Amino acid sequence: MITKTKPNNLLVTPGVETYTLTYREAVREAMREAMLRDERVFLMGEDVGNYGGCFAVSMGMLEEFGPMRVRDTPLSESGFTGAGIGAALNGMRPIVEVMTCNFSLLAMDQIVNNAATILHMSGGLFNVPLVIRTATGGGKQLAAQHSHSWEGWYAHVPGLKVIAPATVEDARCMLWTALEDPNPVMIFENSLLYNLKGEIPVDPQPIDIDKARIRRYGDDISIITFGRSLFKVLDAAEILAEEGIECEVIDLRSLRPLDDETYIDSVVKTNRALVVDEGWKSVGISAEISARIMEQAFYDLDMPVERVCGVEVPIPYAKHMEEASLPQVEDIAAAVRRMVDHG
Amino acid sequence: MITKTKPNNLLVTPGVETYTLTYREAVREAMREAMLRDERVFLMGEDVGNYGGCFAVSMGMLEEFGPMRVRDTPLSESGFTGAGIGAALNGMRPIVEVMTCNFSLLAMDQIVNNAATILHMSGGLFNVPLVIRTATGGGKQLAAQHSHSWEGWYAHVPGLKVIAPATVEDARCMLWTALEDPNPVMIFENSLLYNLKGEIPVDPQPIDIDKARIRRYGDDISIITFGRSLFKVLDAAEILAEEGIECEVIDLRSLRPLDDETYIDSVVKTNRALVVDEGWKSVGISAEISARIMEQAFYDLDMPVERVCGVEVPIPYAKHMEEASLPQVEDIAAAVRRMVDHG
Amino acid sequence: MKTNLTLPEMTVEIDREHGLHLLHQMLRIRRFEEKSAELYTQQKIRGFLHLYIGEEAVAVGVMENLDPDDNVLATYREHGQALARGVSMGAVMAEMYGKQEGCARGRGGSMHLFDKETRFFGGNAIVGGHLPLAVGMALADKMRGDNRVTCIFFGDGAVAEGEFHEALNLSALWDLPVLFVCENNRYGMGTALELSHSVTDLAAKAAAYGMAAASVNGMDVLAMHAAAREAVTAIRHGGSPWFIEARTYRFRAHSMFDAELYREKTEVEEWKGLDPIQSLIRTLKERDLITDDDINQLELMVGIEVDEGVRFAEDGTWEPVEDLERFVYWEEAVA
Amino acid sequence: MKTNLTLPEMTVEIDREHGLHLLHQMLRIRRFEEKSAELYTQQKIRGFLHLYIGEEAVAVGVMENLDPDDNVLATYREHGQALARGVSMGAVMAEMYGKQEGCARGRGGSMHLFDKETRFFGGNAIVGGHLPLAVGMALADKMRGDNRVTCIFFGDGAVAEGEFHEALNLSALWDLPVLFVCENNRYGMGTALELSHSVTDLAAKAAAYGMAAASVNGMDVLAMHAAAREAVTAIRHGGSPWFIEARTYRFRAHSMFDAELYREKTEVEEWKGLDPIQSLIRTLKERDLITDDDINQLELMVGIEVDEGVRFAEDGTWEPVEDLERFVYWEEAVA
Ligand SMILES: Cc1ncc(C[n+]2csc(CCOP(=O)(O)OP(=O)(O)O)c2C)c(N)n1
Ligand SMILES: Cc1ncc(C[n+]2csc(CCOP(=O)(O)OP(=O)(O)O)c2C)c(N)n1
Ligand SMILES: [Mg+2]
Ligand SMILES: [Mg+2]
Repeated sequence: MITKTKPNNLLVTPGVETYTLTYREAVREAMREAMLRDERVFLMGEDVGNYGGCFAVSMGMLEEFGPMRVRDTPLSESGFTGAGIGAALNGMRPIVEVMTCNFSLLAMDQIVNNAATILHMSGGLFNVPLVIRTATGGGKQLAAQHSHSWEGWYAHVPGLKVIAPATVEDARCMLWTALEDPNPVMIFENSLLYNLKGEIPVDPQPIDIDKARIRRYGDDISIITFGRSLFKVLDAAEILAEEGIECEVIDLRSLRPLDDETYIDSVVKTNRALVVDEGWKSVGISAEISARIMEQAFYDLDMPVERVCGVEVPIPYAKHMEEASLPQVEDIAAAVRRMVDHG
Repeated sequence: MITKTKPNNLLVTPGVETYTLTYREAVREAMREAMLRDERVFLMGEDVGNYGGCFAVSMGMLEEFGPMRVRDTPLSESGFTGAGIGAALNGMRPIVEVMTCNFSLLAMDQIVNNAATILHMSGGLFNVPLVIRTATGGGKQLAAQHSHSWEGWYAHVPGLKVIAPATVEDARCMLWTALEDPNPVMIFENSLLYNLKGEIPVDPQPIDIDKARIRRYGDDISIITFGRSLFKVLDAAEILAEEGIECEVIDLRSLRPLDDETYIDSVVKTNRALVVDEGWKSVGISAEISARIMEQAFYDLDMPVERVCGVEVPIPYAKHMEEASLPQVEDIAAAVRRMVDHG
Repeated sequence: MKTNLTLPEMTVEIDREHGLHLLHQMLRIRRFEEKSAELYTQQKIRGFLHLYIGEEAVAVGVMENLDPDDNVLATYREHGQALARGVSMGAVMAEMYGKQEGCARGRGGSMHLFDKETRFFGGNAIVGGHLPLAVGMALADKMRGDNRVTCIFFGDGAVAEGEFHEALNLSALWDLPVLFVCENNRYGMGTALELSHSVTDLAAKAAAYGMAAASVNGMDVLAMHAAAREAVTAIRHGGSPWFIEARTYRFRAHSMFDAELYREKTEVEEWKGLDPIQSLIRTLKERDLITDDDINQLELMVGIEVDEGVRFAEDGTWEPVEDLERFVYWEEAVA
Repeated sequence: MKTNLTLPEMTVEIDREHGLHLLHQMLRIRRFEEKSAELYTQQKIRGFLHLYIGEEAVAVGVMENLDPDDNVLATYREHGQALARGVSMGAVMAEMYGKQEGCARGRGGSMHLFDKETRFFGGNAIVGGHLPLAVGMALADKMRGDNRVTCIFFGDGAVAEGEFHEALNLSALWDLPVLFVCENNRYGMGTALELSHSVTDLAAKAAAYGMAAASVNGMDVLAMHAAAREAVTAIRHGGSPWFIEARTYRFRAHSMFDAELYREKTEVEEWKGLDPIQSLIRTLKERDLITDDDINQLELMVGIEVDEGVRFAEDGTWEPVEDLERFVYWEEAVA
């Protein structure tokens, strides 16, 4: 049995000296560091340069690194994502920014049929050390062509790695690991997190991109989530703790590969599991987690695994409707209460 | 308890007069009938006309219906799929053929961000009565850019209907229903089924596209599958029957919506479930089936639901490696034996 | 096949009535959008709001030439098109409020205006993603023998997308009645034309498809009107597509979140000197077709229409949350 | 900017040695593919097999001008490119057998030949899907200051894909050292050029991107060689991309499953009269550069090479099934 630490365990390495910055700044710092460290690294995407990035993530980087390495692209998602793959094949370490993951559907063929496939198709000859960064998630009233979460979907595809940093430290420290990875890595940044403030070590070190993290310890139920939903889950856990229900909160961090060990161990301990994902439920990452718990911890379950996910509609514009379409703190808390009451 | 009928229950309406034709002919007949019946119907895609269709499905149709209604397109998957959506919005009933579903990734934005979304985004004003037909599946040594199965993936997307006819009768009779459906319907035809011979009624009637079918009755285990895997499962069931294991075989037919009732009822009866899908396992349709059984029939399960799926690799060219990457009859039988032995 | 219009500015024939009408249409868009910007800061309107201010001559000049039965598609910067097309101001405003009286029931918002009566097919927010739709809509009309024109608006940025290439080729190959209107406002978000296209003469691209094309002064509603008239007439009679590049400029930021770091204030000021509304007023006055009184009269009318639109939106109701899962699939019986 | 070469046929300077070399290369491809077709009917080779027979002059003429360090990308119809580039015949044949001694370990097959030593980056079977890769490869070289050319082969059909548009624009916009070689064999599978493109002069499309372009007789290896030399020289010195449209023809079916309903036998016969191998032989003989003996000698060498290739493939071994899940992710330590 793991001993409890402070409730919200957002830092990977507790005890080190830290300072505060935003998620946005963390991503920028991570990119700056990478560009300073390795001249093979460059950033390419729509409006990353002169505009400063659609979400102001790369603000100032054009001035610092020049137009060769901070490269505004035309609106050509398939073209510049494919160009990123080509540059990676030819020895560079590109960071391709796809403004939001909704637009990545235009580059789907490049990502799936090239980036994920070439290493295998070439019998192991040519790898694609590409990082794709893209904003994901709803909640800004941007309606059905700008609000969806595709990270769970991409996790279906062998050859890709898919990560979803939720904390500022992860945003700061997973990028370097992703860039060092010899495989294509997609990083999904929930756009509502960019303003989030958090602590990171004064001397940030690269951290793994394939391990889940327990963000809060508890014995009554395991809640498995990632990305922005992590914070909703932590808020729900806080409320529930006051009611005497202790949730163990697992932040998946990586959706492909999945770190089975961490969440399975937790479920074996708590005997109950809830998966929370703002993406659509059917054939989503929540289904996979549920199926794996079925396969690996069936006999430890006191009751069926449940899922709180995005409602299966294209996300509507109106605020109240959009909110209703996404998992909210109260939905999560209600599900947990129901489950814990249950037995 | 359902009484047993003949083991392989491939016909929807048993007892009617039938004749034999191939799956390929069935699809062609279905398209011909639709074009004769409704002048809004037309066929559009790469090589559907002068070439006769990549898989010879539309052979002869150009001669019969002329180049206006049997329309060879340039290599422009996004363009002509989007054109199909536009034509559907404007009152036609297009059948867009995407040669293989691997190429549909080039049209992903059109399918997801337009076809699946416009009805909702327009607040219910404009629907998209489009049928997309596409070949799916591995097994022909076509390697990693021509062999994958994407039907389960598309089943993630609200707004789409996704069907996978396995039998000749379904191939013949589901198309008309799909064309009458006011929503975008994707039909996945496993290319290894085109030569399959089967019976269909002499007077074929449109049949539903949202119900699963029990293709074989049995009490020991429910095997849930669809498409070409159905026949592997039926073969396995035959072998197992000789060993005294009676499998109930469910052909999903529709992957979105899923007909929960049919397979859940079966699992409630047999208390064991195996899902077989030649697509990749993680975040696939097999995960969703497993998760739904978890949610709806947990207390009826004698043991965890298992999955026999495509191995998570881009499909290799070499015959022995490709075979190893796809679920085979013996893999299915072995899984069932293990599960039934278990308790 | 290529016709290059480049009409001499403001020399097109115009009478008082038509002049007033064009001015009215442009003012409706301008004042509506100014009000929208205000309401955005009050958080009545949320999400993305892309203003058309400065570009009004394009939508107004083109739309004049379309029949009620023609098809129109536009981008996320489409208040101008929607209003010029005849979608009611109240319905558009209510949509941006997210009210169920909105033209897309509050599901679409500013970027997704739709209207059945005026055959306004969105409000599309995937840049270039609506281009293939236009091909198909025109194909449907051609197959049925309906003599409609499909008119599609898109930006200079969209020209770089693969969908542009595929859609232009398909429509030229199949001789489809499409009017492609490229609103070249010199920037795609913060990316200048020169950073997006190796050839910045966008009308020249139509030659690769053998399509008739013209570059037009998009700050001049009379020029836009005349060019579109020629194009629409040709399309309606010949059936082949046309491409119009409207050279224009957006006076405001790309959306409400834009520090405008990518362009000089002086450039913006220069273009503001070409304001299509002021230009038209100048021309009409020079030709003694209108007076200041006329303008005041128009402003008054427009003011009332905007106010009424806002009131309609304010009075609108919220769609019940229970309806959330509607409109994912069609509810009615088979057509 | 556009240069139209259209060289007078077969007038290019040539000496005996070079002539023999070009002939040898084309014969290697021809005989290798004839053997492959035979092995396909024997089911030694499976999957799709797309033959290049008739088009050999294109790959051979172009490849002559590339340095060993340049990058090459090709389609699924790429035996010719692989062999001309120097990938060993045995490795290619073993690949098509599915043996682990194949140049892609048997994982790729005929459509996915890869080779590290010769910088042969596939063997790509999504039509047009490799075009963006070429852009990125050239970008990498440009950023590092490596003076490499990236040479990419693709068909006339690929020109309709959006990726063509995006890749041509990007490479011209960014001034990248890419040689685009469009193998215009007049059909994309069964779809004739006229049914694919509203403008069938494909070299004319390069103008939309301001790219230097030439249409070349793709049945004439000397013309191909000369045109590619000019292009490669220009690219290597100026850094800007070039587009060559090679007008050619495939003598065989699209793949092994093709009833060829879409073209007339007489058309095929006419083009066979332009056989690039026979044409070169004629020219070399007319100029008294070679004799029948030379040809026999070459055929003998090629026959031996093909036989050895087949033997290598036959002697190859099957990758153990236990290795199935390898090469999904990179196994070695971080680069
Ligand atoms: C496919 C896609 N990529 C990126 C975006 C984000 N985006 C929205 S508008 C825009 C600029 C489009 O420029 P342009 O086509 O010139 O139209 P304008 O906004 O200038 O009217 C961008 C990059 C998007 N909506 N869709
Ligand atoms: C994106 C995509 N669509 C369709 C196909 C199927 N297909 C393979 S080759 C081919 C024709 C390509 O024609 P072209 O580019 O002219 O090359 P060629 O085969 O004539 O050398 C088609 C349609 C494919 N492989 N990829
Ligand atoms: Mg613009
Ligand atoms: Mg061709």
